[in-house]
Amino acid sequence: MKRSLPLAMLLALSLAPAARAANEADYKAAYAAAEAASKEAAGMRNQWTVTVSTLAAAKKAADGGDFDRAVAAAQEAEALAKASIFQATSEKDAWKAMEIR
Amino acid sequence: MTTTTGPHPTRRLILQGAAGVALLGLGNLPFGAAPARAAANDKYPEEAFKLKNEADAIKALYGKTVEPSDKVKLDAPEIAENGGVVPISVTTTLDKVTSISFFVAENPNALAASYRIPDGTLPAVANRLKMAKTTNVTAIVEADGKLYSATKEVKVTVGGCGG
Amino acid sequence: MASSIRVRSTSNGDITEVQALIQHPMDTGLVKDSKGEVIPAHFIQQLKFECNGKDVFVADWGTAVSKDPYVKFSFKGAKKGDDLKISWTDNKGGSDTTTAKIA
Amino acid sequence: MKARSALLLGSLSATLVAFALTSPRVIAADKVDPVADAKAFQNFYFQKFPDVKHEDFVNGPYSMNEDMKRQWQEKEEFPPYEFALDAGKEMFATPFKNGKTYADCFPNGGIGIRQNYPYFDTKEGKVVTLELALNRCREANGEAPYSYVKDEMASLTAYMAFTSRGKPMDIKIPDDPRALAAFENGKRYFYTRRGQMNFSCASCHVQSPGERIRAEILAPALGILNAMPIYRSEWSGMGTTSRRFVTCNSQTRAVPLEPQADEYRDVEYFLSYVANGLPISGPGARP
Repeated sequence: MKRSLPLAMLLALSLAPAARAANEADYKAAYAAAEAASKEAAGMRNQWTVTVSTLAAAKKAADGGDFDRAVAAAQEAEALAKASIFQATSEKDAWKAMEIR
Repeated sequence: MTTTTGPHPTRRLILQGAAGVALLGLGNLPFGAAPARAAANDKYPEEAFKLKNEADAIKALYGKTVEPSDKVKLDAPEIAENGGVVPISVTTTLDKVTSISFFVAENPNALAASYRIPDGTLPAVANRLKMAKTTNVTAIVEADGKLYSATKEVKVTVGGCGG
Repeated sequence: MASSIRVRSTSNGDITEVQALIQHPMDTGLVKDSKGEVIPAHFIQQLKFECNGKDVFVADWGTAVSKDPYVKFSFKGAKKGDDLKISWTDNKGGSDTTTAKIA
Repeated sequence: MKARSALLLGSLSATLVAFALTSPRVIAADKVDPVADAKAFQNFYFQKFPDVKHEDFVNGPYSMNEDMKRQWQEKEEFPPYEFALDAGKEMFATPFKNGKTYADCFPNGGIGIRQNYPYFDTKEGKVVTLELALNRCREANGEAPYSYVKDEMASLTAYMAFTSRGKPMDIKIPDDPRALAAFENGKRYFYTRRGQMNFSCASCHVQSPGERIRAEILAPALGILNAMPIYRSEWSGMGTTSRRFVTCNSQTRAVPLEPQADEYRDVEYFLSYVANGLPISGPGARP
């Protein structure tokens, strides 16, 4: 599956309503939330590669001073991390449905 | 290549020792009574291998025109299992064959391999070639000074589901 | 020294079938390694098979020949026990040679 | 809301595929019954592919597609793993600095025993794979362990697999609750969806073996480890079971675990046990 399709749709859904340009404080908060979710996903041994790369992209954008993109990327990373957590918890029992009996 | 932990006797020796091995009769002196029939010249066709386009490469290698012939049987997979290792072979019922070559049209350089078939060697070759993407593969047989060819399309793509 | 050339030559009647597998990276010079540097072209250019003092097969190879290249052909005029000499040279001046008995 | 949407996107295609599995699911009692599991697993494939000979399943994609099988047979005439095999044979006989060799670490001198790996070590209470046993043997003799995903480990396991070629897989589950738990954990891992693609091993190797994912044909899960280690044209090199698990994970965009993690050892235990009776065909050549 093309990487860009799900990400693009995801971005559209998670557009932050904030009108004014994001600043460093917004970025720090968004990044902290994303990092916490990512750590939790890793703790459940169900981290996604795209979470890690999007988190890195957020940091890179912030280092470059582009806080709008950095916040968007951090929020996206958080969404991905939460999705992987949701996946891990729901799969705890869901896997049995697939089992060959 | 392999990591250096625990020297790997065979490969290490090959990589280091290869240059040192004296090669008898290196170079392009045709020795032994090479038959008079005009085999493609003995030198490595450097130019032909550098050319991108198939028609130029054929001209550089043979300098003659080619005509397709059903006497040339080209065996190539419909869908390549992997573009890096594609088994390709050719056989022919033509007589007095002196050279067989393979061209992969869409590769960076069209000419892939060229084989000189001395008298007494059967006109058939099997080898494994690389293909950058879906492409036509052409085998050309030089028989009694004339060129005959066969062409097949091989579909090539990467494997796996994502990453 | 273990040679880079693995060869199988079997003769039945007058026809000898030869298969060879050669250990060589056959780098095209168009590929980058993990650090992003281009891996220089390193490929076998010529592979020669000689039997009873005569060339029985000569391969001129470009960069499109697979890694650890393989080739198969047959020729007439040799019998069991004859020596088949195989030698290759690559674009960096590397080379290797080996002699095998026809089975 | 955002979290769900991400998962929804990823799993949309997969859930459609899941609905294809219409056979009614009876939630089995919690008791783990490997013998029944293995029988059901094998019958699933024997019924789904009635004209594939049972022992052919170990040839993975080549048991599913004629054109691929022909390319494989042509490669098998002089297989690309030939060098790894020779290197493995030589390494296996080369003594360590202390004079011992691998033969001293393994039953029967390490020859013809691959079909019994992985086994459940009751002392350690965990599954021990062939790759783990090889590295432990090296460490016990003062040698540095090899990488689990690189050539040396692949060459060694290629040679050991070669000495067992044709022997039926023969994995035992001792009467030990921890062994049953390891088997169940392996089964859970095999059927659990992961990565943004939201695929489990079963999504590809149970629901769609024989189908194409771009250039490749999906192998059936039955006997999928019998050909390990494999020379993959894609890697233009050898790959161990560990390397295969790690790369499969990254393809579904799941961050891989470290090689020889418990989950990988258990899923290898599960997959090998349910393939009991099918011949070892390693080392293998694959796309």
